[in-house]
Amino acid sequence: MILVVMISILLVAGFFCWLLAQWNVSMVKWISLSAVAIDFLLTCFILWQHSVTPLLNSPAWLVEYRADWIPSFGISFHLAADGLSLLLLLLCFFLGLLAVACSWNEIHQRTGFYYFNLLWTLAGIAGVFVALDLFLFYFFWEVMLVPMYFLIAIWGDNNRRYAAYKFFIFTQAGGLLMLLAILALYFIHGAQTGTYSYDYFSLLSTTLSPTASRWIMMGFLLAFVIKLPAVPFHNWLPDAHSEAPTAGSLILAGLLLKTGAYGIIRFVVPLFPQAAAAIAGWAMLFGVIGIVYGALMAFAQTDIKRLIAYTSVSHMGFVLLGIFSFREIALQGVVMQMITHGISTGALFLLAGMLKERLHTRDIAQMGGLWTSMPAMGGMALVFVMASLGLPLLGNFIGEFLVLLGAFPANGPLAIIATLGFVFSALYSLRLMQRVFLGPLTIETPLRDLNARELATMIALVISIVLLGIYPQPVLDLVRPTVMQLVEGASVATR
Amino acid sequence: MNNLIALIPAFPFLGFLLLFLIGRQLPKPFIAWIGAGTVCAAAVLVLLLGIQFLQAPPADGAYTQTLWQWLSTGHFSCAFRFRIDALSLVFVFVITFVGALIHLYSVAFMKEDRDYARFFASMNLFVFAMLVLVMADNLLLLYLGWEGVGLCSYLLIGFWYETPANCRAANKAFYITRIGDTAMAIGLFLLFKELGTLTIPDILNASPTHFQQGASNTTLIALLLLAGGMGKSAQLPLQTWLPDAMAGPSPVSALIHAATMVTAGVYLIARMHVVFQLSPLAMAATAVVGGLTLLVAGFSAMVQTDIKRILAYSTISQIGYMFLALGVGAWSAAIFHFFTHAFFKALLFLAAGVVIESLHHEHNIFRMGGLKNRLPLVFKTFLAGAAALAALPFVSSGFYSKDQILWYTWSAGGGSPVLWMLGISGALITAFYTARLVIVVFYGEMKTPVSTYPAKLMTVPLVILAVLSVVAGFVEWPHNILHLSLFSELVQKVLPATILRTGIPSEIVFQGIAILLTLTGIYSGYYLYYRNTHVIGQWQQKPAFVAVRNFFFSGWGFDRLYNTVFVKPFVWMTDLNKTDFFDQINKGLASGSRQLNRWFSYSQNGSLRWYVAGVLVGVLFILTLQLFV
Amino acid sequence: MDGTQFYGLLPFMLLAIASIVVILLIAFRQSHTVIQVVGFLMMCVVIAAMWYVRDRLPVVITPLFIVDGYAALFTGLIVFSVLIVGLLSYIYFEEREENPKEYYILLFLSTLGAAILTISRHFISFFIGLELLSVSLYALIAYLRTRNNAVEAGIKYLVLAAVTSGFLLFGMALIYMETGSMDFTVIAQKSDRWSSVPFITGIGLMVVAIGFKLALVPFHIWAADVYQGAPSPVTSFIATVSKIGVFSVLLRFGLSIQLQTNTTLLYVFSAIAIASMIAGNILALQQKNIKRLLAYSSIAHLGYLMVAFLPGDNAGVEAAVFYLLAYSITILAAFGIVTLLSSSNQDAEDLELYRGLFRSRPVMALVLTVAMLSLAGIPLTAGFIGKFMVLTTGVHVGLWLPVSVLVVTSVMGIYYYLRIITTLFTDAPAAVSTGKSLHPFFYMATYTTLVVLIVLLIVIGVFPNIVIENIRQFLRLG
Amino acid sequence: MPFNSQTVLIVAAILFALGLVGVLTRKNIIFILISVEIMLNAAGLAFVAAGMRWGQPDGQIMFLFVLAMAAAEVSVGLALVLQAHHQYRSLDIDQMKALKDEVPG
Amino acid sequence: MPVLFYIASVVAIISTLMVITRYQPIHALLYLVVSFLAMAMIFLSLGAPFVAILEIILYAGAIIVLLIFVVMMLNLGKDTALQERQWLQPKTWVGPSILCLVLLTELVILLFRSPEVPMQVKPVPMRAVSIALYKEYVIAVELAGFLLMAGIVGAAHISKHRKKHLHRFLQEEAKGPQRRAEKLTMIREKESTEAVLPAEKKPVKKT
Repeated sequence: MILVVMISILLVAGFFCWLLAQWNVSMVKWISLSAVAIDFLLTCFILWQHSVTPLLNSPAWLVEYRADWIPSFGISFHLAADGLSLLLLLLCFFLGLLAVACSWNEIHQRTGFYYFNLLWTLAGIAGVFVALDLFLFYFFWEVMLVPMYFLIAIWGDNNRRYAAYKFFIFTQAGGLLMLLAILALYFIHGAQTGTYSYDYFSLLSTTLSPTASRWIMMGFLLAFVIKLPAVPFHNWLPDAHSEAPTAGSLILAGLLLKTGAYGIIRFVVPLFPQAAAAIAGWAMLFGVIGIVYGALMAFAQTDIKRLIAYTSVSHMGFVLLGIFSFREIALQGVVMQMITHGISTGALFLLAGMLKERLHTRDIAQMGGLWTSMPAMGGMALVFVMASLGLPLLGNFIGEFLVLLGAFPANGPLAIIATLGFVFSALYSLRLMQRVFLGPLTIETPLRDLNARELATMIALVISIVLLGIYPQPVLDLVRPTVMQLVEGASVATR
Repeated sequence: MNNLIALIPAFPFLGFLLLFLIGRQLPKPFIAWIGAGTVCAAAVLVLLLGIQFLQAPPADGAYTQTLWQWLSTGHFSCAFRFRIDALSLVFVFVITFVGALIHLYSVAFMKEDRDYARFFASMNLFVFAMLVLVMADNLLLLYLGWEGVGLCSYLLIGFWYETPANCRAANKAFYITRIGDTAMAIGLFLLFKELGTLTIPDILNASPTHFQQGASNTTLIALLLLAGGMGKSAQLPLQTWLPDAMAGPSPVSALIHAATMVTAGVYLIARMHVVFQLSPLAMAATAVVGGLTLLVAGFSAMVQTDIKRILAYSTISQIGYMFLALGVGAWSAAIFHFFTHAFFKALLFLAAGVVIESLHHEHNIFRMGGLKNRLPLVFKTFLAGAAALAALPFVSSGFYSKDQILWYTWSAGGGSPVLWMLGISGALITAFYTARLVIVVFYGEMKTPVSTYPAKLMTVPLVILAVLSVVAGFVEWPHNILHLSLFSELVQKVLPATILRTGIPSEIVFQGIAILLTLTGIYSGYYLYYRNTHVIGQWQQKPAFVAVRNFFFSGWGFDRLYNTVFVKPFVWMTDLNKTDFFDQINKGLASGSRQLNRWFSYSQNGSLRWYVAGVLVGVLFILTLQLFV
Repeated sequence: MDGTQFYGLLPFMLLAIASIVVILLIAFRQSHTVIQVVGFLMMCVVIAAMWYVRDRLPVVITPLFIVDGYAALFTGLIVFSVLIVGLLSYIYFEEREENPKEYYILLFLSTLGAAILTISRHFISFFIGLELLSVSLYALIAYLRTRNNAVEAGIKYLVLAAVTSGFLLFGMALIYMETGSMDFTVIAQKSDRWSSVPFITGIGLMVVAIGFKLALVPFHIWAADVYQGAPSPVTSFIATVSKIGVFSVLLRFGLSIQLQTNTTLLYVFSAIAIASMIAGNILALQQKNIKRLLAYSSIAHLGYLMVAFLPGDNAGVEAAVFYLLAYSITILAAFGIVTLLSSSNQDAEDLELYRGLFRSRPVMALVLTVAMLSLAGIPLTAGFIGKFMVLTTGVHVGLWLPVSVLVVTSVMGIYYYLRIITTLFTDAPAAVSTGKSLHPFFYMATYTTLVVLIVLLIVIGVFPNIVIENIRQFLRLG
Repeated sequence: MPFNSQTVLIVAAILFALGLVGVLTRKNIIFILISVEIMLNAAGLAFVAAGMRWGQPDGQIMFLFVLAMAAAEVSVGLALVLQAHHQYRSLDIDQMKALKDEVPG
Repeated sequence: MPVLFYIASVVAIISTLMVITRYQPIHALLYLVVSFLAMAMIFLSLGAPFVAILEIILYAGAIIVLLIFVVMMLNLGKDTALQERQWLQPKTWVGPSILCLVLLTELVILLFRSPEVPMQVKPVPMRAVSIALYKEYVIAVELAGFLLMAGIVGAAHISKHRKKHLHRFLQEEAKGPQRRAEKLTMIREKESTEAVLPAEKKPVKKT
């Protein structure tokens, strides 16, 4: 029930924001902030509740809620959260808080509708992370698109419409293929057992012929790799990220991409272990291509948000590589990578947004030497640039290292090429740092350094990324049951 | 004491945190206190620890302290655990002690700088990272320190970031070391795949049973670790970053690019000696890399004109000696050379810093000269350092360490006459360029007036280091002269003793040759730059000489080579695909749809007759289908 | 005709009476408002009657009609749509030069035609219903005879409808020639029907007329022109009522003769469905006239609907009914906005007129946005559930090609729906300033209706179960 | 020379096709309407023939309805013709092309 | 009877061909009468006298008269014939005719795919037709009434026009040849103002 409450708080608050914006704009901000904050606290509460009892002994699914929705099709309103889901929920609400905070002064037009969209996007994402009915999952999967589309198309930059179309059409294409796959699975399962159901647990027991399994899995996988995104389906990302408002980029990079990874972990591998094992090599290859290609593209960019966007492509390559190595270590690394990438890239987008707010440009050729006027921002940027190039002590390193460590036994050559990503990530990261903050000062007008709100946001992010870097164990423990199940499933399949 | 070793890195880290968070608000004396004080505190701790270690060695040869479980997943487990054994102790001592001196020096040296806090924050972070590197109990933690020092090096090389060249140098340093780091990371993965652990004692224990002597995977791991070391220690072919790294402030060069960080590679190889020993090929490679590097860098050092670049090339060369020693199996000799080198090279850099500071930031040695009388203290200390660098017999620490290495390159298990030849010619070159440096800078006529004189806080560290440069070598004497081997006894608690080949000529012969060549080198420097300076001028008329000089001057053309082979194609390639050719596919789809739309729109031309024809075509389609299906 | 039959036909009689009542009202020179209100009430009475006779179903009136749950569903849908169309008509016609009164006669007559189609089980009733629908539509399309190219649209529609009716008749004649009966059930009993080539040819020729009415490719070319030329309420009528009626008779005919068991015909229908989905969506891509755009979109949507027709099973019928329901609500809402924005001398067709609507008229923009999202099949709207159900039926019987085309073309379709939505949100002073404030009550009523429609869309989208259960219940009746 | 059902259908088909040719080739709306009448008439013929084949009156009844429909159709059609003539001063169908897609550039 | 059928068929086909090839509308209509009469003969030969009579009365009578009336009212004469003559070049009619020929061929092939059934010419008595019409199909007859009503109401509405409007239009015409498109737009503008003014509404400013 608590999960339902969480999602509905966001939805209802979103509505209120829209309606109340006519009267009082600042109240809207507070409403949305408190709605996300309540959700954040609720998630913390659940986690705290379960940390009282040792996690390893408790059942995998910590919270569950189930109700009939469309019984005529066997569709139920089934929400449940295990460690992975809770973790991602935590990330979702954490970044949600930051998104609300960073929009505080950025958005002046249609504020109510803006926060409506923001909250509904968050609700959709939260729903994706906890939905255990495939239809419901698809439902949330699509629900988060529309508000996100609005966020880009209304409050975005100059080329926002193109970006918004592209984003929507790409993800929708994947989504519909997934819907087809879901339906196929539903009917195969129904024909086998006689009960037609979209429930995750019932569908888990479906036995599929190799061919059917391959096709159905491809439907799922395609939707997820588009969202992830893996090369060559990544083209929506640079456009969407660079044109979206700051909070939009933050949510896109920090959360939306994670839904793709989450989908692979939650659905593709458990539902189709054999088929997943069969294409593991290819998937890892695409992961590695993504790592290298994204890094090369990032290096070439001159638009700061585009650059950061391509780093996401590179980082998400690790996710693909890790998942399909089917090793516990690698999967733990994937989870770490998801969380830390959300934080670090989100932070970079926040910084890019702040730069844009001050300089009114995203072109790094017009920046330079900003450290002199904004040392605090420079320091923060340094932390996250270092995080994105995988410096130990910061969270991202743990993720990438574990992924590679786990992937190495699975496929040595690919893991080695992926490790070369370290070099490339250094190339683009330092280039970013140098072009923006170092070098001679090019901008004469005095620039304001971070204000208290911005500083608080950034410090929260720094603390979390460092904490994840030096003490990631709670995260690892939390997702261990999920990961173990996955690994066992995969090992049974490959045997 | 066991529970206090974590305090050693904790102090500098605390300093870093304070300075990073609130440094900009603090007055400069406060910053100085925090920055230098924390490192000094660490040094004191280390001294206490060292004394205890020597007096009552711990049972298992090491102090360990576990802070918390870092990572534990599957069968991979890693903790924040520090471990100090004899090898670490040497490094920790050098880092904290030399580090403390350099911090003190910096308090005065950086006084005028705007970013005082940032400087000390980075320096403290560096000390912390370096300590983590050498105190790490497992390779992951070591890697953390390893990357951490890389970061600090980057930050400090580019400390004066307004100058684009400095930033480029910083980036270059980071990129090139990152290549090595990546190789090392791959090595770690391979090691974990083989042994299932990254904890150093476990690796050392398990390796001999798990790996076979000379097996390919062992060699691979060792070579990858070597590559890591090569990057960080600026060995061939990854040496090009270090000369450029001199863009940073002199204390930085002294601490990071001479005394400590660049020797991390030596530490890593020494730490992983078991793995290396199992692979003769890797050992040979290490030796060859070291030998070649020391020559290549030495030749470059001979013709440089920038005082810091000379020292930088000499650093590369000296680390080459250490690698050479490691490669032939002279473990303790390598560490011993590190030990002495840290003092005299730090001294040289600090003194050079004073010289530069005094001469309006003049770097070119040929615009210096005659400083002997103007800066006597600096001259004396510099001379002490230079003597050690040139390995002046008996009165310098450098002599003892280098002599040992030269002897072992011939006589140790992995040694060979060829390697010895490399080493001995390096000794000649070293002596020559050291002499050239001292003579050109301190003798002759004065070309630039001295503007400022060093503060007390700067000279005191110089003096201490000068003393150490002389006396540090006395802890270890050649066997045939005085049987004193305090240092190698200490280090050999961890590292294996050097095994000598049989049937080696007497050591005295080698010592003689070495001394002779050193003196020859010094004399030729003296001859060419003091006695007969016109000889050089005559040579400079000859194109061949100029060409060779320019070749050496440019560091054997490595920069240009890398630029044409790697950098330019890379930039060209990425720039070519800046718009992402995958996007063309999507654009093609979109414009294809638009074109289709255009074609279809032609059918909607408003003519009723055409519409009826459309219906007719539909009917024909249906009927034809029935005809043929 | 006995009592049961009387009750069965009661709603249809009431529909017929409605048009006569309007004639009488005109004869007594009553005002537009009175006619409108009375017409509205009559339609409500029809729905009430349908509900009232629900328990007596199914009723068979040999040989022409059968009033069963299926017919009740479709008739209900038709009358519901007409209710909304009538409401839209008031504000549209009140301000125009034409005398709007005859309009209602024609409207109710064509509604009667569509309703007759839903209960037809015989070629004669099929034909009469279809022609009643068409002939009234000719006049309705050209109703504003002096402007908006109404005559052109009327002539185009008339000629094409007549030509295709010719094909229909010829096809029917062939079938009759082969089977000796025009009754669907009797035809179905001819066991050798599939071996008779003229029989299949006859169905093929009938498809021409049905395809024409449903605007399926390749009989679709008229759609955009007529949608554009006709008055907006009439356009919405064509888009909903006429299609519901024709589709219902197609479905009934198909189901009763088990059309789907014949491979050739299945090929024909699949090809038509696929071509419609592709052509409709492609044609709409860059269209700047919103009425034309909706015409193309309706071509595509009928293509989707054909996917539900292809399996020929119960699930398909359910899906089709649901889809038509969602589609009608959506289209009516969309045309409602077009009508509201139309000035007295120009229909609001140009997409440019909609720029910045979100600023100037947020409620309208919202309604249109939700309608577009529903057409695009985005969750939270009924359109999504409809598309989902259609996909479900398609996947269930393994119609992979049509289903994949459906998916691919829906993705394509998103582009132009989003284009409209984006236009609404673009910052620009809204060019539409009609300043109509003559009939606040009817405006408010229309507004309210549109909002209710949208709420309905969302409610059905989120809780489709109620609707689905009801559909099933009705289908179980007969 | 006996005749069978197919013969009649073929005559109907020929007339039908002729009507279609008329619709397709003529420019004048009146001619188009006439051609449509021919087509409907042809279809009616087919119905009557079919009814005759089975000896049923249904075919003829259908013909009646076709007739009714044709009458209604022609009346509305001619009204449109009148209106068109007033507006366009011509009955040229090719002048009625205002409703069409503007092909995007 | 077959002979009658064949003769009537040939006459019907030829006269229909003439209908669609005439330039003068009135000629075409006269041929149409012939065609309908021939059709009536076919019905007779098939044994459907009732329908044959209806064909003559309604088709050849009423509908043709309606058409002729319109042709006369609109004074369609030489101009129309000229227009048709210029239009009906081979290039305009060959294509559609070939298409129709293909259609016809396909239809014929398909029709011949079923076994031949001889036509049993046994007249259905008029009485049977009437009984069926007013018993089984009585509702359809009623609906046919509605159908005709729709036709009448529609035709009545559409063919109405305002005198004033026509008058203005003719004035425009008198001003000399103008491009049709321009004229149309002007007319429309007029109409809109006219449409508003009589209803005593203030003129809406054009947007």
